[in-house]
Amino acid sequence: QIRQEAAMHNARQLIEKINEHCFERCIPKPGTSISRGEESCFSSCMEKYMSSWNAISRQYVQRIQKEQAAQEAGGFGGI
Amino acid sequence: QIRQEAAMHNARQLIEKINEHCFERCIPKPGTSISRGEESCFSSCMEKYMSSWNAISRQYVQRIQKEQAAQEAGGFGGI
Amino acid sequence: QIRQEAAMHNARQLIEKINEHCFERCIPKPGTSISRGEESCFSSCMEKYMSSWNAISRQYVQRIQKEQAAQEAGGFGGI
Amino acid sequence: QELQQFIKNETQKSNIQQSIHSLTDMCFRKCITAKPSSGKLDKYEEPCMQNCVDRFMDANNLILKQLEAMRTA
Amino acid sequence: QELQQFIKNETQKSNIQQSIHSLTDMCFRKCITAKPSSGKLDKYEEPCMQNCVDRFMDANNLILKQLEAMRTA
Amino acid sequence: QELQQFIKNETQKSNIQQSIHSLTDMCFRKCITAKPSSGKLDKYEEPCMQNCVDRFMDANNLILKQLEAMRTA
Repeated sequence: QIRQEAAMHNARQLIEKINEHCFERCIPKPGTSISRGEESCFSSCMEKYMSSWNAISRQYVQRIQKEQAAQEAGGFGGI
Repeated sequence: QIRQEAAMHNARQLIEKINEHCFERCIPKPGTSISRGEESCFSSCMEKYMSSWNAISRQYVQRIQKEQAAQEAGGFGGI
Repeated sequence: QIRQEAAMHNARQLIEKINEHCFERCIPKPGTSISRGEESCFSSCMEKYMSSWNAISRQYVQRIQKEQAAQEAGGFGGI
Repeated sequence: QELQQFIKNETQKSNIQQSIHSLTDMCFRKCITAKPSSGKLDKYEEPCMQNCVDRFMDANNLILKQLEAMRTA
Repeated sequence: QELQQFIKNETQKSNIQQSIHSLTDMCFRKCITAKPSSGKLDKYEEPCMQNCVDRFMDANNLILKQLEAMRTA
Repeated sequence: QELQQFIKNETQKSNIQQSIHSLTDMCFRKCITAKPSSGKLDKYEEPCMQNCVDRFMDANNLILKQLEAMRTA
Protein backbone atom coordinates (compact mmCIF):
# COMPACT_ATOMS: atom_id res chain seq x y z
CA GLN A 1 0.00 0.00 0.00
CA ILE A 2 2.89 2.33 0.78
CA ARG A 3 4.26 1.58 -2.68
CA GLN A 4 0.95 2.36 -4.28
CA GLU A 5 0.77 5.68 -2.47
CA ALA A 6 4.31 6.49 -3.56
CA ALA A 7 3.36 5.75 -7.19
CA MET A 8 0.28 7.95 -6.86
CA HIS A 9 2.36 10.72 -5.34
CA ASN A 10 4.81 10.39 -8.19
CA ALA A 11 2.12 10.56 -10.86
CA ARG A 12 0.45 13.52 -9.18
CA GLN A 13 3.73 15.41 -9.09
CA LEU A 14 4.34 14.69 -12.77
CA ILE A 15 0.87 16.00 -13.66
CA GLU A 16 1.43 19.12 -11.56
CA LYS A 17 4.76 19.83 -13.21
CA ILE A 18 3.32 19.28 -16.69
CA ASN A 19 0.51 21.66 -15.99
CA GLU A 20 2.88 24.21 -14.50
CA HIS A 21 5.24 24.24 -17.49
CA CYS A 22 2.74 23.73 -20.29
CA PHE A 23 0.04 26.05 -18.97
CA GLU A 24 2.72 28.72 -18.63
CA ARG A 25 4.02 28.22 -22.17
CA CYS A 26 0.92 27.37 -24.16
CA ILE A 27 -1.78 29.40 -22.41
CA PRO A 28 -0.10 32.72 -21.54
CA LYS A 29 -3.40 34.66 -21.45
CA PRO A 30 -6.29 32.40 -20.35
CA GLY A 31 -9.44 33.31 -22.35
CA THR A 32 -13.02 32.08 -22.17
CA SER A 33 -12.07 28.72 -23.70
CA ILE A 34 -8.97 26.79 -24.80
CA SER A 35 -8.37 27.41 -28.51
CA ARG A 36 -7.37 24.67 -31.00
CA GLY A 37 -3.88 26.14 -31.18
CA GLU A 38 -3.50 26.19 -27.42
CA GLU A 39 -4.74 22.63 -27.17
CA SER A 40 -2.29 21.30 -29.75
CA CYS A 41 0.60 23.21 -28.13
CA PHE A 42 -0.42 21.83 -24.76
CA SER A 43 -0.63 18.31 -26.10
CA SER A 44 2.87 18.41 -27.64
CA CYS A 45 4.24 20.09 -24.54
CA MET A 46 2.81 17.36 -22.35
CA GLU A 47 4.30 14.58 -24.47
CA LYS A 48 7.62 16.37 -24.62
CA TYR A 49 7.65 16.74 -20.86
CA MET A 50 7.08 13.03 -20.45
CA SER A 51 9.78 12.23 -23.03
CA SER A 52 12.11 14.48 -21.03
CA TRP A 53 11.18 12.77 -17.81
CA ASN A 54 12.00 9.40 -19.36
CA ALA A 55 15.29 10.58 -20.89
CA ILE A 56 16.36 12.10 -17.61
CA SER A 57 15.39 9.05 -15.56
CA ARG A 58 17.50 6.81 -17.81
CA GLN A 59 20.48 9.17 -17.73
CA TYR A 60 20.26 9.79 -14.00
CA VAL A 61 19.93 6.14 -12.99
CA GLN A 62 22.78 5.22 -15.37
CA ARG A 63 24.94 7.92 -13.84
CA ILE A 64 24.39 6.96 -10.21
CA GLN A 65 25.04 3.32 -11.10
CA LYS A 66 28.33 4.32 -12.77
CA GLU A 67 29.31 6.35 -9.69
CA GLN A 68 28.44 3.52 -7.34
CA ALA A 69 30.44 1.04 -9.41
CA ALA A 70 33.43 3.42 -9.40
CA GLN A 71 33.15 3.86 -5.65
CA GLU A 72 32.93 0.14 -5.03
CA ALA A 73 35.96 -0.42 -7.26
CA GLY A 74 37.82 1.71 -4.73
CA GLY A 75 38.36 4.74 -6.94
CA PHE A 76 36.62 8.03 -6.52
CA GLY A 77 35.57 8.42 -10.17
CA GLY A 78 32.71 10.20 -11.75
CA ILE A 79 34.03 13.69 -11.15
CA GLN B 1 -6.65 19.96 17.07
CA ILE B 2 -5.74 18.57 13.66
CA ARG B 3 -8.17 21.02 12.09
CA GLN B 4 -6.68 23.91 13.98
CA GLU B 5 -3.21 22.98 12.82
CA ALA B 6 -4.47 22.72 9.25
CA ALA B 7 -5.96 26.22 9.51
CA MET B 8 -2.69 27.54 10.95
CA HIS B 9 -0.76 25.86 8.17
CA ASN B 10 -3.10 27.39 5.63
CA ALA B 11 -2.75 30.90 7.08
CA ARG B 12 1.01 30.58 7.30
CA GLN B 13 1.19 29.57 3.65
CA LEU B 14 -0.98 32.51 2.63
CA ILE B 15 1.28 34.91 4.54
CA GLU B 16 4.37 33.39 2.95
CA LYS B 17 2.94 33.69 -0.53
CA ILE B 18 1.87 37.29 0.06
CA ASN B 19 5.30 38.20 1.27
CA GLU B 20 6.93 36.39 -1.63
CA HIS B 21 4.86 38.17 -4.29
CA CYS B 22 4.51 41.58 -2.69
CA PHE B 23 8.06 41.87 -1.39
CA GLU B 24 9.24 41.00 -4.88
CA ARG B 25 7.03 43.60 -6.57
CA CYS B 26 6.93 46.45 -4.08
CA ILE B 27 10.41 46.31 -2.53
CA PRO B 28 12.74 45.46 -5.42
CA LYS B 29 15.80 47.01 -3.75
CA PRO B 30 15.57 46.76 0.06
CA GLY B 31 16.94 49.95 1.64
CA THR B 32 17.55 50.97 5.25
CA SER B 33 13.81 51.34 5.87
CA ILE B 34 10.48 50.79 4.12
CA SER B 35 9.41 54.02 2.38
CA ARG B 36 5.83 55.37 2.42
CA GLY B 37 5.46 54.44 -1.25
CA GLU B 38 6.69 50.91 -0.65
CA GLU B 39 4.35 50.51 2.29
CA SER B 40 1.28 51.64 0.36
CA CYS B 41 2.19 49.40 -2.60
CA PHE B 42 2.69 46.50 -0.23
CA SER B 43 -0.61 47.14 1.47
CA SER B 44 -2.58 47.17 -1.81
CA CYS B 45 -0.68 44.15 -3.03
CA MET B 46 -1.55 42.23 0.09
CA GLU B 47 -5.25 43.04 -0.16
CA LYS B 48 -5.23 42.21 -3.84
CA TYR B 49 -3.60 38.89 -3.13
CA MET B 50 -6.29 38.06 -0.60
CA SER B 51 -9.03 39.16 -3.02
CA SER B 52 -7.46 36.87 -5.61
CA TRP B 53 -7.32 34.02 -3.14
CA ASN B 54 -11.01 34.46 -2.43
CA ALA B 55 -12.00 34.77 -6.10
CA ILE B 56 -10.02 31.67 -6.96
CA SER B 57 -11.40 29.65 -4.05
CA ARG B 58 -14.96 30.44 -5.15
CA GLN B 59 -14.26 29.62 -8.79
CA TYR B 60 -12.33 26.45 -8.02
CA VAL B 61 -14.85 25.00 -5.58
CA GLN B 62 -17.68 25.85 -8.00
CA ARG B 63 -15.82 24.13 -10.80
CA ILE B 64 -15.09 20.91 -8.95
CA GLN B 65 -18.70 20.78 -7.78
CA LYS B 66 -19.88 21.17 -11.39
CA GLU B 67 -17.53 18.39 -12.50
CA GLN B 68 -18.66 16.09 -9.72
CA ALA B 69 -22.30 16.71 -10.55
CA ALA B 70 -21.60 15.98 -14.23
CA GLN B 71 -19.79 12.79 -13.31
CA GLU B 72 -22.57 11.61 -11.03
CA ALA B 73 -25.11 12.33 -13.77
CA GLY B 74 -23.26 9.72 -15.76
CA GLY B 75 -21.76 12.07 -18.33
CA PHE B 76 -18.12 12.97 -18.56
CA GLY B 77 -18.69 16.73 -18.84
CA GLY B 78 -16.61 19.65 -17.83
CA ILE B 79 -14.00 19.28 -20.53
CA GLN C 1 18.94 10.87 16.15
CA ILE C 2 16.16 13.29 15.29
CA ARG C 3 18.65 16.13 15.59
CA GLN C 4 21.08 14.38 13.31
CA GLU C 5 18.38 13.89 10.72
CA ALA C 6 17.42 17.55 10.98
CA ALA C 7 21.04 18.57 10.40
CA MET C 8 21.24 16.22 7.41
CA HIS C 9 18.02 17.65 6.04
CA ASN C 10 19.37 21.14 6.49
CA ALA C 11 22.65 20.36 4.72
CA ARG C 12 20.84 18.62 1.90
CA GLN C 13 18.62 21.63 1.37
CA LEU C 14 21.60 23.96 1.33
CA ILE C 15 23.31 21.80 -1.29
CA GLU C 16 20.15 21.72 -3.39
CA LYS C 17 19.76 25.48 -3.25
CA ILE C 18 23.42 26.04 -4.14
CA ASN C 19 23.12 23.77 -7.10
CA GLU C 20 19.89 25.40 -8.18
CA HIS C 21 21.29 28.94 -8.10
CA CYS C 22 24.84 28.28 -9.22
CA PHE C 23 24.01 25.76 -11.94
CA GLU C 24 21.52 28.29 -13.30
CA ARG C 25 24.03 31.15 -13.27
CA CYS C 26 27.32 29.47 -14.11
CA ILE C 27 26.25 26.68 -16.46
CA PRO C 28 23.54 28.22 -18.64
CA LYS C 29 24.11 25.78 -21.52
CA PRO C 30 25.35 22.40 -20.25
CA GLY C 31 27.96 21.01 -22.67
CA THR C 32 29.86 17.72 -22.81
CA SER C 33 32.00 18.69 -19.82
CA ILE C 34 32.34 21.49 -17.26
CA SER C 35 34.84 24.08 -18.54
CA ARG C 36 37.52 25.72 -16.33
CA GLY C 37 35.58 28.98 -16.45
CA GLU C 38 32.35 27.31 -15.43
CA GLU C 39 34.10 25.51 -12.59
CA SER C 40 35.65 28.67 -11.18
CA CYS C 41 32.34 30.56 -11.47
CA PHE C 42 30.59 27.68 -9.74
CA SER C 43 33.14 27.58 -6.97
CA SER C 44 32.84 31.31 -6.21
CA CYS C 45 29.08 31.12 -6.46
CA MET C 46 28.99 28.28 -3.97
CA GLU C 47 31.16 30.12 -1.45
CA LYS C 48 29.14 33.27 -1.93
CA TYR C 49 25.94 31.37 -1.32
CA MET C 50 27.33 30.00 1.92
CA SER C 51 28.54 33.47 2.97
CA SER C 52 25.03 34.75 2.25
CA TRP C 53 23.50 31.95 4.25
CA ASN C 54 25.72 32.84 7.20
CA ALA C 55 25.08 36.59 6.94
CA ILE C 56 21.35 36.01 6.76
CA SER C 57 21.32 33.56 9.67
CA ARG C 58 23.11 36.09 11.87
CA GLN C 59 20.82 38.95 10.86
CA TYR C 60 17.64 36.90 11.13
CA VAL C 61 18.41 35.43 14.55
CA GLN C 62 19.46 38.87 15.80
CA ARG C 63 16.22 40.35 14.52
CA ILE C 64 13.91 37.79 16.07
CA GLN C 65 15.77 38.12 19.37
CA LYS C 66 15.31 41.90 19.23
CA GLU C 67 11.59 41.47 18.52
CA GLN C 68 11.18 38.97 21.34
CA ALA C 69 12.97 41.28 23.77
CA ALA C 70 10.72 44.17 22.70
CA GLN C 71 7.64 42.04 23.13
CA GLU C 72 8.68 40.84 26.55
CA ALA C 73 9.40 44.42 27.56
CA GLY C 74 5.72 45.02 26.93
CA GLY C 75 6.11 47.18 23.85
CA PHE C 76 5.20 46.13 20.35
CA GLY C 77 8.52 47.14 18.76
CA GLY C 78 10.28 45.92 15.72
CA ILE C 79 7.90 47.51 13.26
CA GLN D 1 -13.46 3.54 10.52
CA GLU D 2 -14.81 6.91 11.53
CA LEU D 3 -11.24 7.96 12.06
CA GLN D 4 -10.34 6.82 8.54
CA GLN D 5 -13.22 8.83 7.11
CA PHE D 6 -12.06 11.83 9.13
CA ILE D 7 -8.51 11.50 7.84
CA LYS D 8 -9.77 11.06 4.28
CA ASN D 9 -11.92 14.18 4.49
CA GLU D 10 -9.16 16.25 6.04
CA THR D 11 -6.66 15.06 3.43
CA GLN D 12 -9.07 16.00 0.67
CA LYS D 13 -9.66 19.43 2.18
CA SER D 14 -5.94 19.98 2.52
CA ASN D 15 -5.40 18.94 -1.13
CA ILE D 16 -8.04 21.43 -2.22
CA GLN D 17 -6.41 24.20 -0.21
CA GLN D 18 -3.05 23.27 -1.64
CA SER D 19 -4.48 23.59 -5.14
CA ILE D 20 -6.01 26.96 -4.29
CA HIS D 21 -2.64 28.19 -3.03
CA SER D 22 -0.80 27.17 -6.17
CA LEU D 23 -3.57 28.44 -8.46
CA THR D 24 -3.53 31.81 -6.71
CA ASP D 25 0.25 31.91 -6.99
CA MET D 26 0.11 31.24 -10.73
CA CYS D 27 -2.94 33.31 -11.65
CA PHE D 28 -1.77 36.31 -9.62
CA ARG D 29 1.40 36.25 -11.71
CA LYS D 30 -0.59 35.97 -14.96
CA CYS D 31 -3.42 38.41 -14.22
CA ILE D 32 -1.93 41.10 -11.98
CA THR D 33 0.73 42.69 -14.14
CA ALA D 34 0.44 46.36 -13.11
CA LYS D 35 1.88 47.76 -9.89
CA PRO D 36 -0.93 47.23 -7.35
CA SER D 37 -2.59 50.52 -6.39
CA SER D 38 -5.85 49.18 -4.94
CA GLY D 39 -6.83 46.12 -2.96
CA LYS D 40 -9.82 45.25 -5.14
CA LEU D 41 -9.60 43.27 -8.37
CA ASP D 42 -10.46 45.57 -11.29
CA LYS D 43 -12.78 44.70 -14.19
CA TYR D 44 -9.97 43.05 -16.15
CA GLU D 45 -8.42 41.19 -13.26
CA GLU D 46 -11.58 39.58 -11.91
CA PRO D 47 -12.59 37.71 -15.13
CA CYS D 48 -8.93 36.93 -15.80
CA MET D 49 -8.80 35.10 -12.45
CA GLN D 50 -11.93 33.13 -13.27
CA ASN D 51 -10.68 32.20 -16.74
CA CYS D 52 -7.33 31.28 -15.25
CA VAL D 53 -8.95 28.73 -12.92
CA ASP D 54 -11.26 27.34 -15.60
CA ARG D 55 -8.58 27.02 -18.29
CA PHE D 56 -6.23 25.43 -15.77
CA MET D 57 -8.87 22.84 -14.96
CA ASP D 58 -9.50 22.30 -18.70
CA ALA D 59 -5.77 21.75 -19.15
CA ASN D 60 -5.75 19.34 -16.22
CA ASN D 61 -8.57 17.38 -17.84
CA LEU D 62 -6.63 17.30 -21.11
CA ILE D 63 -3.70 15.71 -19.30
CA LEU D 64 -5.90 13.10 -17.62
CA LYS D 65 -7.67 12.28 -20.91
CA GLN D 66 -4.38 11.91 -22.74
CA LEU D 67 -2.84 9.78 -19.96
CA GLU D 68 -5.93 7.58 -20.04
CA ALA D 69 -5.63 7.26 -23.83
CA MET D 70 -1.98 6.25 -23.48
CA ARG D 71 -2.71 3.62 -20.87
CA THR D 72 -5.42 1.95 -22.93
CA ALA D 73 -3.45 2.24 -26.19
CA GLN E 1 5.95 16.31 28.75
CA GLU E 2 9.69 16.59 28.32
CA LEU E 3 9.22 14.90 24.97
CA GLN E 4 6.60 17.49 24.00
CA GLN E 5 8.98 20.30 24.92
CA PHE E 6 11.69 18.61 22.89
CA ILE E 7 9.41 18.30 19.87
CA LYS E 8 8.28 21.91 20.23
CA ASN E 9 11.87 23.17 20.37
CA GLU E 10 12.94 21.09 17.42
CA THR E 11 9.94 22.21 15.38
CA GLN E 12 10.74 25.83 16.17
CA LYS E 13 14.37 25.35 15.19
CA SER E 14 13.34 23.69 11.98
CA ASN E 15 10.92 26.56 11.18
CA ILE E 16 13.73 29.06 11.74
CA GLN E 17 16.05 27.14 9.44
CA GLN E 18 13.31 26.92 6.85
CA SER E 19 12.93 30.69 6.98
CA ILE E 20 16.68 31.16 6.66
CA HIS E 21 16.70 28.93 3.58
CA SER E 22 13.95 30.84 1.85
CA LEU E 23 15.36 34.23 2.87
CA THR E 24 18.77 33.25 1.49
CA ASP E 25 17.13 32.04 -1.71
CA MET E 26 15.29 35.33 -2.17
CA CYS E 27 17.98 37.76 -1.01
CA PHE E 28 20.68 36.01 -3.06
CA ARG E 29 18.52 36.66 -6.11
CA LYS E 30 17.98 40.30 -5.14
CA CYS E 31 21.48 41.21 -3.94
CA ILE E 32 23.87 39.11 -6.02
CA THR E 33 23.28 40.30 -9.55
CA ALA E 34 26.81 40.15 -11.01
CA LYS E 35 28.53 36.95 -12.12
CA PRO E 36 30.19 35.66 -8.94
CA SER E 37 33.97 36.08 -9.09
CA SER E 38 34.80 35.81 -5.39
CA GLY E 39 33.38 33.82 -2.49
CA LYS E 40 33.17 36.80 -0.14
CA LEU E 41 30.28 39.28 -0.07
CA ASP E 42 31.51 42.67 -1.30
CA LYS E 43 30.76 46.02 0.35
CA TYR E 44 27.46 46.40 -1.53
CA GLU E 45 26.28 42.84 -1.11
CA GLU E 46 26.80 42.57 2.65
CA PRO E 47 24.54 45.50 3.65
CA CYS E 48 22.06 44.51 0.93
CA MET E 49 21.70 41.12 2.61
CA GLN E 50 21.12 42.72 5.99
CA ASN E 51 18.57 45.17 4.62
CA CYS E 52 16.89 42.36 2.74
CA VAL E 53 16.33 40.42 5.99
CA ASP E 54 15.20 43.50 7.93
CA ARG E 55 12.82 44.82 5.28
CA PHE E 56 11.40 41.33 4.82
CA MET E 57 10.67 41.14 8.53
CA ASP E 58 9.16 44.66 8.42
CA ALA E 59 6.93 43.51 5.57
CA ASN E 60 5.97 40.42 7.54
CA ASN E 61 4.99 42.62 10.46
CA LEU E 62 2.91 44.80 8.12
CA ILE E 63 0.98 41.72 7.04
CA LEU E 64 0.38 40.58 10.61
CA LYS E 65 -0.71 44.08 11.67
CA GLN E 66 -3.12 44.37 8.76
CA LEU E 67 -4.55 40.88 9.29
CA GLU E 68 -5.06 41.73 12.94
CA ALA E 69 -6.82 44.97 11.94
CA MET E 70 -9.11 43.04 9.60
CA ARG E 71 -10.01 40.47 12.22
CA THR E 72 -10.97 43.07 14.79
CA ALA E 73 -12.74 45.29 12.25
CA GLN F 1 14.67 -5.26 10.69
CA GLU F 2 13.09 -6.29 7.43
CA LEU F 3 10.71 -3.39 7.89
CA GLN F 4 13.64 -1.01 8.40
CA GLN F 5 15.25 -2.27 5.22
CA PHE F 6 11.94 -1.81 3.41
CA ILE F 7 11.60 1.76 4.68
CA LYS F 8 15.21 2.53 3.77
CA ASN F 9 14.73 1.22 0.23
CA GLU F 10 11.47 3.07 -0.28
CA THR F 11 12.98 6.29 1.07
CA GLN F 12 15.90 5.94 -1.30
CA LYS F 13 13.57 5.28 -4.22
CA SER F 14 11.49 8.29 -3.30
CA ASN F 15 14.63 10.48 -3.05
CA ILE F 16 15.67 9.33 -6.52
CA GLN F 17 12.27 10.14 -7.94
CA GLN F 18 12.33 13.51 -6.25
CA SER F 19 15.67 14.23 -7.91
CA ILE F 20 14.31 13.14 -11.28
CA HIS F 21 11.37 15.49 -10.87
CA SER F 22 13.52 18.50 -10.07
CA LEU F 23 16.07 17.63 -12.77
CA THR F 24 13.29 17.37 -15.36
CA ASP F 25 11.87 20.67 -14.18
CA MET F 26 15.22 22.41 -14.54
CA CYS F 27 16.47 20.75 -17.71
CA PHE F 28 13.14 21.21 -19.49
CA ARG F 29 13.50 24.94 -18.84
CA LYS F 30 17.12 24.93 -20.08
CA CYS F 31 16.78 22.64 -23.11
CA ILE F 32 13.26 23.21 -24.44
CA THR F 33 13.24 26.84 -25.47
CA ALA F 34 11.09 26.74 -28.63
CA LYS F 35 7.28 26.48 -28.58
CA PRO F 36 6.64 22.72 -28.48
CA SER F 37 5.29 21.45 -31.80
CA SER F 38 6.04 17.73 -31.40
CA GLY F 39 6.05 15.31 -28.48
CA LYS F 40 9.46 13.83 -29.32
CA LEU F 41 12.76 15.35 -28.25
CA ASP F 42 14.61 16.59 -31.35
CA LYS F 43 18.30 16.03 -32.12
CA TYR F 44 19.35 19.08 -30.10
CA GLU F 45 17.05 18.52 -27.16
CA GLU F 46 17.95 14.88 -26.48
CA PRO F 47 21.73 15.40 -25.98
CA CYS F 48 21.01 18.65 -24.13
CA MET F 49 18.95 16.65 -21.62
CA GLN F 50 21.74 14.11 -21.17
CA ASN F 51 24.37 16.81 -20.73
CA CYS F 52 22.09 18.64 -18.33
CA VAL F 53 21.90 15.58 -16.06
CA ASP F 54 25.62 14.84 -16.29
CA ARG F 55 26.80 18.41 -15.73
CA PHE F 56 24.36 18.74 -12.82
CA MET F 57 25.86 15.64 -11.24
CA ASP F 58 29.36 17.00 -11.88
CA ALA F 59 28.36 20.23 -10.19
CA ASN F 60 26.92 18.27 -7.28
CA ASN F 61 30.21 16.42 -6.93
CA LEU F 62 32.08 19.75 -6.98
CA ILE F 63 29.98 20.92 -4.04
CA LEU F 64 30.58 17.75 -2.07
CA LYS F 65 34.33 17.86 -2.78
CA GLN F 66 34.56 21.49 -1.71
CA LEU F 67 32.48 20.92 1.44
CA GLU F 68 34.74 17.99 2.28
CA ALA F 69 37.83 20.18 1.75
CA MET F 70 36.37 22.83 4.05
CA ARG F 71 35.58 20.35 6.79
CA THR F 72 39.08 18.87 6.83
CA ALA F 73 40.77 22.29 6.47
